[in-house]
Amino acid sequence: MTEFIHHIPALIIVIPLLWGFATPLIGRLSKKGMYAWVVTALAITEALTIAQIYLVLTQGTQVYVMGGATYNTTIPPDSGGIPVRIILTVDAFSAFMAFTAATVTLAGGIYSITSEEGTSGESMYYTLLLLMLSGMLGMVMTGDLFNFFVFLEINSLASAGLIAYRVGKGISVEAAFKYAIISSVGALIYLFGVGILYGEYDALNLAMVASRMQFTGLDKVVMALFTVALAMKAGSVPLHYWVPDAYGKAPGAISAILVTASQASLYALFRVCFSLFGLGSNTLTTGWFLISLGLLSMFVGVTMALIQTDIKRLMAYHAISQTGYMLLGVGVGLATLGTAAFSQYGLQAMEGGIFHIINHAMYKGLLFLTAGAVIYRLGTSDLNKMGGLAHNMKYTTVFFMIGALSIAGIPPFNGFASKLMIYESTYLFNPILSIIAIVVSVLTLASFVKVFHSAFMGPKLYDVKEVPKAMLVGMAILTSLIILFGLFPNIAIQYLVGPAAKALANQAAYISSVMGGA
Amino acid sequence: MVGALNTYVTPSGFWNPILWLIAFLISLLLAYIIWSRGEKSYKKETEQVKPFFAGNVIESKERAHVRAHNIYWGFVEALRPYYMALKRIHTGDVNDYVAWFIGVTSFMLIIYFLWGVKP
Amino acid sequence: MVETEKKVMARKLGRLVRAVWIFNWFNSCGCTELLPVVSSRYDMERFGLIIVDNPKHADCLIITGYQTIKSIKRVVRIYNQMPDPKVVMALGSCPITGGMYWDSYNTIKRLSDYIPVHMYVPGCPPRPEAVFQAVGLLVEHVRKLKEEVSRK
Amino acid sequence: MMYVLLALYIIAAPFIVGALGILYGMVLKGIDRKLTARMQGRVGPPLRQPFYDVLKLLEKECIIPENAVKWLFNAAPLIALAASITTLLYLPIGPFPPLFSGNGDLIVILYLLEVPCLAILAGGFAAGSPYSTVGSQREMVLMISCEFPLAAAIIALAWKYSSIYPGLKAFSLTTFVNNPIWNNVGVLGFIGVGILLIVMLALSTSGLGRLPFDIAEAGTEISGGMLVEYTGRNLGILYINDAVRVVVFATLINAMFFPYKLSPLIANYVALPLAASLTIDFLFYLFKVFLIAFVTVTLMRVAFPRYRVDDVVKFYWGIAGLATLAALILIVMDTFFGW
Amino acid sequence: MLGNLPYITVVIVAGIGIYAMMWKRNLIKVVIGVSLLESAVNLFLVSLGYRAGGVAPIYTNAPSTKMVLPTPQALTLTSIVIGVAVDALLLSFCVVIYRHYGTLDPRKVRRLRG
Repeated sequence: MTEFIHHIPALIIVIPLLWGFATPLIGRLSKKGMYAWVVTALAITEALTIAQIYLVLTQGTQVYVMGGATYNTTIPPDSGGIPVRIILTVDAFSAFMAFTAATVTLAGGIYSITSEEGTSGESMYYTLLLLMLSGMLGMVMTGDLFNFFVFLEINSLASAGLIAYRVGKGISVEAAFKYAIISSVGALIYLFGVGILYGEYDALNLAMVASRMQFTGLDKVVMALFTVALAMKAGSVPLHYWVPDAYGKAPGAISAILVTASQASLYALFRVCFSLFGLGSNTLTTGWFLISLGLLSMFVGVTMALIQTDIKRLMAYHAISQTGYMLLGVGVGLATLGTAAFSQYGLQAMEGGIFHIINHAMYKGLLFLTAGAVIYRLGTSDLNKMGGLAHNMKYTTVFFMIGALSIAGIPPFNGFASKLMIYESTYLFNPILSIIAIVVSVLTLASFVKVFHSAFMGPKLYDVKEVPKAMLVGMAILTSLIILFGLFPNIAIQYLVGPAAKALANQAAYISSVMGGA
Repeated sequence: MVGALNTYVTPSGFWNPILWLIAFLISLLLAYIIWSRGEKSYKKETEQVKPFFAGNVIESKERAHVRAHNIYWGFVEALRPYYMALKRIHTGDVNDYVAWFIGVTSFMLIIYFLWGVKP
Repeated sequence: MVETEKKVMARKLGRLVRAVWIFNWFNSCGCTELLPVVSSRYDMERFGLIIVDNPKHADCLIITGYQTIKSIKRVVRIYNQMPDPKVVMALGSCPITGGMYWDSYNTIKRLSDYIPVHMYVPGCPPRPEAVFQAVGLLVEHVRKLKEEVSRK
Repeated sequence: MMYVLLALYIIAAPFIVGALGILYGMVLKGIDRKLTARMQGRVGPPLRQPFYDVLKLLEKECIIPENAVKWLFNAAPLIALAASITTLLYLPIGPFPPLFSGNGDLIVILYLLEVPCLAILAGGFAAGSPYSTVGSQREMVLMISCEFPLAAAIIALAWKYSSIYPGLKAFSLTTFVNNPIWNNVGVLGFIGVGILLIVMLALSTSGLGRLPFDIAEAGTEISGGMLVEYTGRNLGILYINDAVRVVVFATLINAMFFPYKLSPLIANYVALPLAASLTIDFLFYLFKVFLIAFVTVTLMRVAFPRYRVDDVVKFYWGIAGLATLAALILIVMDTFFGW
Repeated sequence: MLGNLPYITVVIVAGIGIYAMMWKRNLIKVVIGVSLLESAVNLFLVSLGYRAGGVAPIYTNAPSTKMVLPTPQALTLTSIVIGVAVDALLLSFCVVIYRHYGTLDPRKVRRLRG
């Protein structure tokens, strides 16, 4: 049994990959069998990520060498101190991100069992879904720069295919086209940076390159290429134009999972800023880069969301503005890295930002699922054509209210816990930051009140039934996590978020976990 | 139970969700006590339940539902120039997407060249 | 009325009288004389009477002046929309007998054909004191009702 | 044993604070209507009038409109009143520290000020009538507009405290009460905090939805706005909630700007037993709350006509917003240059 | 000058690719721009591993002379495969867009905006 435990990082990536490609075969046998097949795959991945979090908390960073003599000989004896193979380094932060991705995909998978029932090409849908999950998990857990590029491309291609899955008179194909173009351009610019780093330091492993980094002129070019390409993939404002198109036109559960896909790129942006360049680079500049991205994303995202009339496009703009919160929180942590202020409020700001990642994944996933439920019943996603759904879609209304209240940061729910941490630590760095953050949280509340009014309130215009059971189960999973993190933020901080923030801030530990042998 | 009661401490504040929820439920109970002393009955199917529309009748349920297309007229009106600029920027044209990306990359190249690394 | 119903009505009206919220339907000459009722000289608020802007909050519907065929439809609808212990006060001679428009083709002559009117205040237009006397009669009626109930 | 005491304390606290909030709120409402009448040369209703109003409202029928979402329509007033009472738990009542002093700070209070408006707003939407929907939309615009100066004022004060007393928790109200802002601020800071005080007074008028900014229940334009469809006991609860919110806003401003006590002054003339000084402080607190309520509600109601919707946003995001940012800059300069 | 000739060609090809993506008014030309940028990056990766006078890094009965670095060639292989997949996907999107929109002009293919 102990042997199996060491292979968990690899299993987490491989299970969705293999299980995904086997789905069409099972689909040919029996529809029910395929559903069970997909849900077991997602459930196993979820269980493995939870086991991985437990392992990382107890035994520290997990390292797994692909094809090495034993699972953790990062530096083979004859290689003269260079980690040769692809190494998965899973520290607390990446285990945390893997858990977020697996949970939302599990909820999305269960949700899409009924929402995609009887539609064309259903088995391919699940293959792409599992492929997307393995891409995300690979991006989050790999310690190798080029390997990250490969998983990034897997994820982008799979999600582009999924966005265009319901052609919908060509509009979702246009959205998928724009998404695919801009994400492949970003990935190529990232690959260009990887090439420069390989040319300079003759190594591809992130820890190896970080230990050899001398911050030459070329490294500044690489910093620019990496940070901008990954900021674009994470959906921050000056480069956010693909987000409303892609999330707005993706089928039901896919936009919920796309949120975690862009959060995996956000993880990569933080990993690059903290572990690759760390204290050598002028953390004030990179910190202020993240903070200004955060402020722009927050304000522009929410003001654009106020005037939208399409329900999913409105929620997509909110995904951008909530990403702004994470960038703001972690940006303040980065800006104060290494100074005395870091221990006073920098680490808490990072904890707030990272806690916001999982909170956002939960309630944004829930909101996209409720929007999918409304579209599943009404067929239209235009807010002006909806009305009075609360009369007979009771559960969806309650789920939507919980999601809307937690995204607006109303006390008992989880949005408030992480926003409180962000407000009360970033204002020490600069008071303007948290003033804008509080104003943006009310504007978020305003736009969700708009959706709540036009979709659910008002007289009964349509006699629609409640959505089928599986969709409700998918939403219930996310709601229970929202309420759990809302009422017990201390437990989430102590076990999930605290170690993740410390692991991210501590570059030396990351390098020594790979370079320092076992 | 005690484990749940520890407050969630931030650098300059604190917050305890469980206590908040208990206090909220008890004040909800207080409000319900006052509320329950009131009159419950009302005439169900009469004219009484129709929405007040200054004495007129609303022809159909369709018209009774106020649409949301310009729900925040006041806010958008006050920030009129900002919103005009924002609408112009979001063109939806693939070329502009790539142009923005290249523009921001070159801008960041300059920024990093100037202050990228600690001297 | 059955014994308990009278006791309930006495309690409700007793409470209503000390805080009457008025929804006014001033739509003709009657209202010009009634402005001083609200203003500082006669000040109806000292008896707890305030003007409310929709029937669902109101207890007393004050109708002044003649009602045309079109407007009576709205008056009936507004009367029905008022929550229960409600009082209707018809001011001026037009709602009583049609007033000086007694022979016109489009005004309605007697208001009580359409909605139950509890108090008539004659006068064309009625003076503010007449309005206060009407409210006083209502208070008197409630006091008598209470005594009767408490004696039993 | 300690848990039983704690449980009792937690259960009793909302009732004590709720009773105080409701009773004193209604008395303040009565005084407010009396003073408004007197300022307009009228005699004005008796002081007990709000109690009569609520008793009458509890007697009337409680109509639930046909288009309404029944459960939300009835729940909204209850949640609004419950949230207002919970806010009082986190505010210092006169000499006593907040009953939940270690468990909630200024940001919690900031959001708890939003929850009643949000509940009534949801109730307004749930009623499904055109007037109530338009009223609720306007209330949301009001909430957006008055959030920016409110957040800026709170953050400016908290930033000031965090720079003077790094050890203390800058957002907790006990820090605000223990060391009043006025006597550890230089000249520039004094002007800045003065501006913040004026902005907070203007904000409490719009937070309570009183005349110059009552675009949400504009009587003449949309005949009762959000509260159109509410009748009987629902309206009674909303009436009480409105009364409690006056006390909440006045206590917040009192705690932030005037946390002074009367008993130390009297103590150096005549020896005061503890009970006497506490009652004197409590009465002084009640008087301060009345003063603030008078300025923010009665004066504004008598002096100003109603604003248009976009003027409200322009006022709060324009004038009041810039004023708070100027005050923030003044406070920052005051800390760094120490004038 | 001769030494970094490949790097100059990389910059030129990348420039042309970016130009095509930003100014060309036909979606297929934009896709060509993407593949141009992709081939520029591949050229850059390969030219990184060049050793003067080295032979192809094939270890089976290889001559004893110097070899060119093997890893960048492995990277380029994967990147080419990914490039093929990306281009196939983008071109199939163009086909569907043309069938539904009737045009390939980015200025017209933008129903999603604002």
